[in-house]
Amino acid sequence: MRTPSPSWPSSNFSSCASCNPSSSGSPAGGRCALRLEIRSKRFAGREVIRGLSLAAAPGEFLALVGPSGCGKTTALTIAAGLDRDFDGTLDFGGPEPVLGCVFQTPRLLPWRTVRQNVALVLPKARRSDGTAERWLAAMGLEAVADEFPGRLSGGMARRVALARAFAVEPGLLLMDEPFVSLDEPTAQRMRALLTTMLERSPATVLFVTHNLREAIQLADRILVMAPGPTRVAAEVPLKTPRALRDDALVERVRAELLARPDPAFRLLA
Amino acid sequence: MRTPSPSWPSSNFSSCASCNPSSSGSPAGGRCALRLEIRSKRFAGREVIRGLSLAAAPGEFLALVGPSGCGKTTALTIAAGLDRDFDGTLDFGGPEPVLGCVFQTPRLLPWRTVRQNVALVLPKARRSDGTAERWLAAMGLEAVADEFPGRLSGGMARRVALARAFAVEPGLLLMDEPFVSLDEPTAQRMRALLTTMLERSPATVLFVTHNLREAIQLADRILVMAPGPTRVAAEVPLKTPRALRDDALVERVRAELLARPDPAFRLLA
Amino acid sequence: ADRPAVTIGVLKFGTVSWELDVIRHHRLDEAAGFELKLMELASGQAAQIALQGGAVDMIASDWLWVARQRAAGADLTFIPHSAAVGALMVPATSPIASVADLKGRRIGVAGTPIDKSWLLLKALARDQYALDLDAAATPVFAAPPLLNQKAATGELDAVLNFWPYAARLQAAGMRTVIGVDGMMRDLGLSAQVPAVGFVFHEGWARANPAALDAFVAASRKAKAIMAQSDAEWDRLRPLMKAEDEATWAALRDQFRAGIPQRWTEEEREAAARLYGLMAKLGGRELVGNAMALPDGTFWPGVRF
Amino acid sequence: MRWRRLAPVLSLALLVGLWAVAAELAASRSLPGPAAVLSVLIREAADGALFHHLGITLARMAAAFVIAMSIGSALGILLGRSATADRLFGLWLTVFLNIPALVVIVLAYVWFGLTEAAAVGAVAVNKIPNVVVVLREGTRAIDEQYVEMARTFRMARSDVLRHVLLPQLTPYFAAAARSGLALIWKIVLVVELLGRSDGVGFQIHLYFQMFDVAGILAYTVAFVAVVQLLELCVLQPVEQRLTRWRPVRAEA
Amino acid sequence: MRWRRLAPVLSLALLVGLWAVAAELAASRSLPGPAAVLSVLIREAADGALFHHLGITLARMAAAFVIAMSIGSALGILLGRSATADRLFGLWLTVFLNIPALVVIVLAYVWFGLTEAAAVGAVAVNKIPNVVVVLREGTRAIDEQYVEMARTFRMARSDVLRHVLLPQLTPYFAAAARSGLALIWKIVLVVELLGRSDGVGFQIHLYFQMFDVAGILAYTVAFVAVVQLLELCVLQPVEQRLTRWRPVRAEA
Ligand SMILES: Nc1ncnc2c1ncn2[C@@H]1O[C@H](COP(=O)(O)OP(=O)(O)OP(=O)(O)O)[C@@H](O)[C@H]1O
Ligand SMILES: Nc1ncnc2c1ncn2[C@@H]1O[C@H](COP(=O)(O)OP(=O)(O)OP(=O)(O)O)[C@@H](O)[C@H]1O
Ligand SMILES: [Mg+2]
Ligand SMILES: [Mg+2]
Repeated sequence: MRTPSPSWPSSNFSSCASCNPSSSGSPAGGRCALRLEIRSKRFAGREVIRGLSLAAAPGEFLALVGPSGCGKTTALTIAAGLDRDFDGTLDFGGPEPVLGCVFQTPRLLPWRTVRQNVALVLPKARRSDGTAERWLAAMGLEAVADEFPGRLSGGMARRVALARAFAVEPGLLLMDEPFVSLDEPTAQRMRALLTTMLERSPATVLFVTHNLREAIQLADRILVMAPGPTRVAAEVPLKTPRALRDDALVERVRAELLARPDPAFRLLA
Repeated sequence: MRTPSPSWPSSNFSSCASCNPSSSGSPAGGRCALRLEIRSKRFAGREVIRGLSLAAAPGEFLALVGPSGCGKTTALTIAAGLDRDFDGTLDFGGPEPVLGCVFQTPRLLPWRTVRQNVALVLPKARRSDGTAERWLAAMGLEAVADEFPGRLSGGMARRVALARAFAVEPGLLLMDEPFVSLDEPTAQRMRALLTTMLERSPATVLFVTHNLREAIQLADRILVMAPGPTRVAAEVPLKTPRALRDDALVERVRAELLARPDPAFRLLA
Repeated sequence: ADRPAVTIGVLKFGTVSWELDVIRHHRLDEAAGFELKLMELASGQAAQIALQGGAVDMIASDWLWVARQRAAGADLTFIPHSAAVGALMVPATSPIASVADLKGRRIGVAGTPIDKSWLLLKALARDQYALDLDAAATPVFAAPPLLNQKAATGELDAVLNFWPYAARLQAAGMRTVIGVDGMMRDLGLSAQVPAVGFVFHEGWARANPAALDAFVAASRKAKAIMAQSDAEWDRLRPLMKAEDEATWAALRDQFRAGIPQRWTEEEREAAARLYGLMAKLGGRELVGNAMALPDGTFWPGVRF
Repeated sequence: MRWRRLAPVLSLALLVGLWAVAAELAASRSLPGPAAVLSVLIREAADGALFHHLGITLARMAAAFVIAMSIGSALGILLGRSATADRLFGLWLTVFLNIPALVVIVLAYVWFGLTEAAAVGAVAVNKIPNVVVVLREGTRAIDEQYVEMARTFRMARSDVLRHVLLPQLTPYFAAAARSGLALIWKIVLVVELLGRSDGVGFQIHLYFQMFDVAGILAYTVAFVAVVQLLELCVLQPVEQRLTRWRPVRAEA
Repeated sequence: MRWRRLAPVLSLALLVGLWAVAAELAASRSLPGPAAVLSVLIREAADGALFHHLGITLARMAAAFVIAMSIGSALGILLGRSATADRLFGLWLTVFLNIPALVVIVLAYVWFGLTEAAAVGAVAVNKIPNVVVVLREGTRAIDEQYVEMARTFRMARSDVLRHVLLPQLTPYFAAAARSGLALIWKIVLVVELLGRSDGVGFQIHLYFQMFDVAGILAYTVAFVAVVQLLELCVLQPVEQRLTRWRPVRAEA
């Protein structure tokens, strides 16, 4: 069963090249940075994903939203190449990109300091050139660089995980609800950081969130997932340049989406 | 150094007895269900809390909001009686209440099934009387009752943690960002469940959240925490009955709070 | 300086090491034209392993062991060292006067149920008193030092131990009910059969006949000194580890009594008969598949 | 699936094959081949000696094992959880861990007589410090977040032990049990050698006196077979059941 | 703080006191008191025998320990991570775990002569399966979420081993090292008994033949002192450093 791919009502936001920092053309055309086809994924017999098809252009930012337990994390795990036990294909239209990943939980090594947690995922040459420290400082964590993760608050650990994913300068960035358990100002700072980083070194992003406002603020395209076995139930391209998306716009788009007649959108709020 | 306890500008919401399901009087008067005074709390010499004073009337719902890493979880841990290594006092104005707790991470025992995770915190007599199953069903988890937690999605694990805390019928309920990583409709259902539960068996609630809308929707009083070393920087009583707080009201109060001149509120968005 | 070397694996403080010390002290090896080298080891098993592993030329062991090894294909052979044997000891005040009184008693036995002395004692009890000691008494098998300790505390009614340990018990005031030599006599084995000897590979003996002869000569000279000189035993004191004067004297006397006087065809035949008896009593567990004494168990080159 | 069932057979065949080759090459009485050992095994089994001695040794081991595991793990958990107890008795542990088996066995026999109880006790005393060390290490590594959860919900002490602590100690129990069985076996051999009149250790000693390695190996093989049976029918199924919750991992 | 420094002293005093009382009550040559043992210790130390034998035994132990720990942990981690390897060699492990020490020692001596290498090798072979069992158990219990993280970031194999796997195995290494030291000590005693002319095992056995328990205990005490020193100066500081990251836990 494949997503019926309806032709979406053309958005009322104007399209702009700067939304796609790599600007190698429109998301639809060009070489695909990520093409993931999951015909079926099962856990112990139970089907979790059926007919999921994801394609992201280089530098495209895809936001996945969908009900709890539908299979978003599973899809991300497959995209990361961690789980090969599925029926389908994964390719990057070229050599494997450098991967950055923010897992649903921070997954910091408890026995390594915060600094080491960031440095260890870097290539050997870059481990002590200040990259880790720079990213930690950007996250407001310079004071705890030598602490062990067990001594951090939930939000601090999450920011270390963000620093780790950003520090590798990923070509493909997988983020599973990266900004939860952060207070709103901090979360906003993190989003701004992400945007800046993407502008400087463009990456294809797969971004899972339950926060529709966040998705609208950041994504080039929002994929609404169906309840399990999941697939893409609806797709929303967002064409306004990210820089022009202010609170009012976000609220307006959100209201517009929630009002759509398609049943997929009823699962959003 | 103690919180200066300024007299707050009287709120423009009307007071209503039904906000306090136990209704043993106004929150300010009567026997205190929770009185926590933390003159100072240090970790390895670093002061994390200074002059924090919390008092909740029986059945009162306190929401704590504040910047990441300020000390909210630490305060909750102390309130739970887990950490006695602080300078200050904790009392319940009577015998110790039954405690329910939703930790910042789900903390399910990975080697026990979902059902057992809920049942094991119950008194022996109630472990197999269907309580666990009822709460799991309420969370939409009846299908995974016999799974191990490692096989759940992040949101599902969180709901199990909620079921566990609700199942004990707590007199004091501690919740540390309980509704993160849930999609909005599920989170709303969980909030409704919490409200219903509190109506049926009233409990004093200490509720940490980064979601100001959620705090406005649920709390009797919002405590705005200062950045570390933390204390209560500002307090907002909410007098509209919970049932009457619709989206529009929540947005209105939120805007009103964010517009306040007090610097504490600038940390909210 | 070009004297051939003979390396012997011995128990430090063991009875054999006394004799070897006499050889070295009086330079009897030099006189006989060989060089005696010692490898000190902590147990009899260590010595056996050393011989099998080629680390030593010669060790001290009993000929039953040699016979069985030969039966299994090893080319080991034996020359006598000592005929001293163990004894059945009881406390001075014990009512046990003869083997017949062992009925219902706890008997400590050094080693295992196929220990030679125990088999002889059982045979004797059966032949002369119609007593099945396995059933009628309670044998307790344990390590020799442990048994001596138990005898002292009275936990055992009688102890059948190897001679150096029996000598200690005697010195401590215990009484001999019967010695193993007495058992053999009572069973009709007249000649004195040396139980312990020097054991070596036939191949080594053939390759080093001069060294072997020289060693035998030196050994006999040493024994002669030990038989006559009390002063020599005074010198040996530190090696003997005797707790007191009485033990020292008992060890000396028993060692002297055990010096083999003859090693002729007669003794060898007696040994063969004893082996036959053992094979009957101990069965395959003791002697392996050879029911008769294998040829060559006793090195033919040495007799006196 | 087929591979799974085939592997152990292949493994056994390979081991026996290597043994046969080594024996052939050594061509020495000190390493008899599988055939020679098997024939001794059959002979000993036929006259009942094998079952008699093996049975007795296994009974002693079972008793010592149960005693050592229960006392050892109780002490190990205690020392692991209480820094005070550890500071007070850490030294004792080092002492008891390093008293030579010989000393314990001799003292046991001297004090308690040449009895079954002394033998089993001596074996247990030799093993207990080992269990303590392993479980103390495990207890120190326990994840506190679950203990905190249990304390928050005021779970009973016995429930905390059963549902929070013990499940985390499973691998340590498994390690202590497996290496413990082997250690107890090795010590029971010495115990039987020094003061018992039956059992495999006694029997092996007899063979050793005769330098009959085939006899020693026959008893070794019989014992190993029993342990492997235990491994397949008890240890592995139990362990698998207790660690069912672990995520299935792709072969690395 | 004061209590912390006092506890070990108190602990030692208590142990020696109990020993003295027990010896007094037993009033037997089979349990000499601390004073008697100390006088033997001083005598042996004065004539240099103590240091000679202890030094040799410690050198043998050190060699065997290093060999056993490195080979054993490599195999243990391999068997723990690869189900195939485990299926193929699990049986071998049971076999080698349960071969009586005696057999290995005799074969080593008979094959390789009564050499230092044979002695050390025999001890190592006795200990390796033990290390394998403990580390296999530990490796099976490894938390996969960190391994997944490392794989996602394409960390090098050596880095995964060093930063992800080994830190989780620390308690297993500690358990294997502590119980391993004790086991190696016990086996080295047998090895020295069966084929060396020096070392503590040799010496202890001589004393046993004389039933001189004071002599045996003197050497035991000397060895235990060395181990306790090692414990205090090496094992504990290293372990503390490696587990610094664990949350400090309030006394339960
Ligand atoms: N290792 C596993 N074994 C068995 N089932 C699993 C496993 N991992 C996930 N599942 C199941 O797969 C489904 C999808 O899980 P997944 O974690 O992908 O959900 P999700 O969309 O990320 O949800 P959430 O928003 O709650 O994180 C769930 O029903 C879950 O129970
Ligand atoms: N065990 C510990 N050891 C040392 N420092 C700690 C420990 N636990 C917490 N801290 C420190 O205490 C401060 C407060 O932590 P806490 O977890 O209470 O923050 P929080 O308000 O809950 O933050 P968040 O919203 O991110 O969860 C942080 O700076 C943290 O680094
Ligand atoms: Mg998820
Ligand atoms: Mg927190």
